[in-house]
Amino acid sequence: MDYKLDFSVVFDEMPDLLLGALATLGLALAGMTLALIIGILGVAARKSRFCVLRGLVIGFVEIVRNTPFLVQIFFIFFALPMLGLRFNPTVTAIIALAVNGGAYAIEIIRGGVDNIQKGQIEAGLALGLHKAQVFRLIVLKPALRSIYPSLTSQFIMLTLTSSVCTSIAAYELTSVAQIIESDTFRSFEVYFTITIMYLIISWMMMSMFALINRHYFSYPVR
Amino acid sequence: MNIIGPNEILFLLQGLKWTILLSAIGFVGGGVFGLLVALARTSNWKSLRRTTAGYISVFQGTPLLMQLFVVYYGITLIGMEVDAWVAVTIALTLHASAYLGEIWRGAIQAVPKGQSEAANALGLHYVSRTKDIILPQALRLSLPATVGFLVQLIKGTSLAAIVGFIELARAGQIVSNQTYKPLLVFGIVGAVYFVICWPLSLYGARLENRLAAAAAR
Amino acid sequence: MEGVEKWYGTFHALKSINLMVRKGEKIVLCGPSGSGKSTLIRCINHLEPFEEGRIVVDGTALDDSSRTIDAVRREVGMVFQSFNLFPHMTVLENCALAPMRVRGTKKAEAESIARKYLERVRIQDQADKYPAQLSGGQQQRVAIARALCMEPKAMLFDEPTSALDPEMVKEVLDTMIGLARDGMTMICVTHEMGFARQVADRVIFMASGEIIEEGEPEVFFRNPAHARTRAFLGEILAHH
Amino acid sequence: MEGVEKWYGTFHALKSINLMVRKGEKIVLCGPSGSGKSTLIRCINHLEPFEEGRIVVDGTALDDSSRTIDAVRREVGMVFQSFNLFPHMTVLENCALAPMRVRGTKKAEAESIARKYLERVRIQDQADKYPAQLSGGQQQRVAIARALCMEPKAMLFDEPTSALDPEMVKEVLDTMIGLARDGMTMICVTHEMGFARQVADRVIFMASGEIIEEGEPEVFFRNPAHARTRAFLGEILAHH
Amino acid sequence: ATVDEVKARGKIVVGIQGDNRPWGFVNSSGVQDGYDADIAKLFGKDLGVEVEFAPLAVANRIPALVSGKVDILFATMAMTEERAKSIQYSKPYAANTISLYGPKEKKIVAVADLAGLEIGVPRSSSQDKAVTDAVATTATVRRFDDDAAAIQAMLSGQVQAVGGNQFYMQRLDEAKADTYERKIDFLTTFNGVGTRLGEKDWNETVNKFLDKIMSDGEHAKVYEKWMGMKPPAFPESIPNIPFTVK
Ligand SMILES: Nc1ncnc2c1ncn2[C@@H]1O[C@H](COP(=O)(O)OP(=O)(O)OP(=O)(O)O)[C@@H](O)[C@H]1O
Ligand SMILES: Nc1ncnc2c1ncn2[C@@H]1O[C@H](COP(=O)(O)OP(=O)(O)OP(=O)(O)O)[C@@H](O)[C@H]1O
Ligand SMILES: [Mg+2]
Ligand SMILES: [Mg+2]
Repeated sequence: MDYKLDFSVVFDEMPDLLLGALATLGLALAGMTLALIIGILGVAARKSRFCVLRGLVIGFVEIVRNTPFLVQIFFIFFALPMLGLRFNPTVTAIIALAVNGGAYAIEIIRGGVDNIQKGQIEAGLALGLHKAQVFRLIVLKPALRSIYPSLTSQFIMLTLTSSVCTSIAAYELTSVAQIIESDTFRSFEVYFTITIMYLIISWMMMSMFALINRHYFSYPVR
Repeated sequence: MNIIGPNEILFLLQGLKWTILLSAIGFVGGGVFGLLVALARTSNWKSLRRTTAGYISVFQGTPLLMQLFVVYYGITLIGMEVDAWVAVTIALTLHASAYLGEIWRGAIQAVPKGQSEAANALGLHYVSRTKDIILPQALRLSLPATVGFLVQLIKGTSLAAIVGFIELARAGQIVSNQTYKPLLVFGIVGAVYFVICWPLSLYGARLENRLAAAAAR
Repeated sequence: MEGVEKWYGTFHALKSINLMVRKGEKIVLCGPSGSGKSTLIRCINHLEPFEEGRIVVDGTALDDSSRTIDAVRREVGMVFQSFNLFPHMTVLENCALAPMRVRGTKKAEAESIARKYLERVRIQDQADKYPAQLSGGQQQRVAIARALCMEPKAMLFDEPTSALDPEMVKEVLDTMIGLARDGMTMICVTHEMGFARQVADRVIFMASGEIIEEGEPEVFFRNPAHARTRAFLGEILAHH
Repeated sequence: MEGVEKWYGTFHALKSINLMVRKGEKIVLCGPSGSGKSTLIRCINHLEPFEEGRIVVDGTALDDSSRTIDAVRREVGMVFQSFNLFPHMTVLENCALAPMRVRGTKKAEAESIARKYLERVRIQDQADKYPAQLSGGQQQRVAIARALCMEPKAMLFDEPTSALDPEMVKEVLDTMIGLARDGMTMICVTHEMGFARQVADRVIFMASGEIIEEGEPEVFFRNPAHARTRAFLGEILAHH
Repeated sequence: ATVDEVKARGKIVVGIQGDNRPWGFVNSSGVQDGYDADIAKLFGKDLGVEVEFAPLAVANRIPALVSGKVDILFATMAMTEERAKSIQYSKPYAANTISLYGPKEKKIVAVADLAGLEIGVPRSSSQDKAVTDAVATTATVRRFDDDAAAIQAMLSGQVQAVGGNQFYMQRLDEAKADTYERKIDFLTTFNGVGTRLGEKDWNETVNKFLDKIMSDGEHAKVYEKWMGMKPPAFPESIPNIPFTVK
């Protein structure tokens, strides 16, 4: 067994890898943004008066949280076209990430909303605000602040999960890496390198989240 | 060949057997190493704490898929000869130990300080203090999160498909390709995962409520 | 307020309450814990629905339609025991919020209204701080200013001073006295008997969901008609 | 205990403390909150390390080696304000644990020791319950029994009754008085002056990390030398 | 391990495809089966050792051999110059035609017609290389994990054509009869047995074995069983792909 580590072939492909990393970042950010929106709307629906709507949200959350992402993305990519819903790999990836992240976001944000003191809501109502306004203006921000750490770590996991999108031939870091691997057969070097790149991506995400935290949630609490 | 008959179901069930086996192995391995990680993470020895913090941050900061690949291809480079499933086991163990280690670290630190002080004052040593006093309480506190992670791990084993393992997700893909009924097959596969994971999730949520109720008392 | 009845499940929280409050009148509600004081004033702006009876506020009869509820809430301000300021907004934003969102006032105008009432409760220099940076007394004064910004016709207070340290009670009571002097209609749950003596037109004593006794403060305090009232007064005066 | 000094960061928590406790002596430590009483007794069994000075317990000088720390902890029992019973073990298991793990006593023997001391604190019939099923006073008596099971030469108490409801204080104090009668060496942080009068050989008053005054209880209470002691005594006696 | 070590051990670990019917696949009773499996079993019999199969994903075949996870590859390895730099091929023992398949109603007769289409291929396969070389940047090549996914992608309409081997037609017909057809033949490739570079003992043993089964008719029997056709004539040499260790 004379296998010598040789990273040069990997570094030759660095520009492609960086583009792939950028694509991963794009998928992740798009997925996260949609997931946050799904999360907020989902919680609003979960708290609404209509029990059908509440049931749908609960069903959605439980199904998504208890099945693997790989199966979800296969389902969207290979199975939904049978129902006439066809999306290209990139769109499929974003939808899958949004759906997956959204289900977790609903659960997490709901926890935050439940922790808001009833008095806050009553104070809003007593001022004459409507229920929807109370949710949007008074409940949401403190709720998000209180669950911010778990939400962001869930989003980092989502970013890492995006590597699975290679299975439907979406363009992102892992798929770029696999093409390089199949050209060079330098499997270990390639995967080791992009593992480091993923690590850097998650560190970048963490600093981004910290920045957002400082910007939006920096109001003092007791 | 175009219908989903007993053969196909049997094939899926064989995949399921692997899914369960891989999950069990990952959970046991991750549990043992995770415990060490948690203890190291809460030790008095600063460099040990730092090292394990780094370990956790690396394994929580990279995709499980990459961990599978790197271990799969990397392990032979250090001169060991292993089967695919050993590599998958190692990768899942490393992955699970980082997550469980972090969960249990939190739980260990959530045990009131008075408990370890009382143990100290009684003259109990590190081993007895940890084994008899801290861990039983910490494990109880961490049970909901631990069950939650078990669900993640079961779902995570589906990635072993990508390194060629014929577990449930992969079996589903193969059957889908033989029967040309992806909607149905992925539906079934999803349902099987759901049937395994959902009771666990519910159990975890119930434990959490019970802990919250106990804490509120 | 006529024949109002309210149940929590099987618990009868308010028992045929009849109460007329005239414009500009100041009412102090007192009574033992659990007697239904909070429930009563929370029914007035429909924070709690009620099962029987009628509540008419400034000509609007409260039913369960959101139109009448909105109309009443716009005209009736409320101040809570636990302040309930919004922690993620500055003092100014707390005060300007409702005028902007409920009345549709422009931001600049809403803020000038807010500043006006912050000045009224003498806290204008804290306008850009967050609630967590204020003392309890200051927070409660902001809560009062916030309610005033809607320029309500009446104000409800639910034990506004009971969560405060003793040093801060006075600054809040002074603010409320000022408000009373300016002719605001007020219903106030409080055990501050000094305040009741000074401003109340009527003191109402509740127990077990019923109005037991009411009267002018001087009469009420000197010569309570009921044994329960006497027992209660004896107790709270002993604490001071 | 000679010239002990202790810092928390830049905060000087104990300032050259000198203290000699004879065998069988009962000491009561008192002083205002934050004066360093807890810190002092926690230094004795090295729950807190200290920076300067020497502590010698029964001939063993405490250094940072785990050998001397273990030796001291085996001989000195401690009872905390918040009981700190192990919630996942029965009362009996709580008591039998340390003899088994530290002294290597067999289980059966450890349990018979445990039963003996549970009887001593008159709680033998609760042996199979869990701590959460006991009242505060019972829990504290279990905590005392647990410490006694190691058959220590001395006992440290850190405000053993201050987390208890008034009705339960007496049962714990009675247990401690019994212990004192049997000749146990005790250092006790407490503000129960009745207890101090009854059992203490010496009362020590601390403030700002220093020992300000010490003396026999009668002298100490009747005739404190320092102004701070007088102020402090005046305050705690007023509360009772 | 060397040939002698394997003989001494009494067991050979064969890298094979796990889901590439009819070459190498795990049948519904969970046993490794297929053309490669049968040839490998003959090889094992020839050596007098037991055969253990290690099913590999397409992309893992070479790494598994190079890193020593398997002793030898009977893994539908098309012989390419590129790969010949990483592994040692034997003489060819099977042939494979790489073609483009697409829906009948779509007019595709030349490579130029592919412009703007999405074409599915299994990642790192010969189809991948053939299609990528042919279309360059005029079409989008979508690389899936394996044949199954590529075929599924076309059935789902996610790609408009797939690059496949001679068996794709049968599988496409099973799925949707009369819908798809073979459009363009890219090339015929030959499969060789893969061993590690420079390991002369393995290479010679395999070549001798292949000569034997081709002359005594065993090879043709297996070939017909799985391929449904007689074995073609195999070339004596292929440029830049040595069949023997020099
Ligand atoms: N949401 C609720 N569900 C059930 N019972 C309630 C609820 N809110 C209040 N109650 C009950 O209604 C009764 C009246 O409550 P209310 O808060 O009006 O009393 P209160 O006079 O304001 O007392 P306090 O002085 O303690 O504030 C109490 O016995 C209380 O237990
Ligand atoms: N871990 C710590 N870190 C920093 N400062 C501490 C720590 N523990 C105690 N202190 C400080 O040391 C001082 C003495 O604390 P100590 O607990 O000994 O006081 P005490 O006399 O027992 O008071 P109390 O009657 O409130 O229990 C206090 O000012 C406290 O703030
Ligand atoms: Mg109330
Ligand atoms: Mg203390």
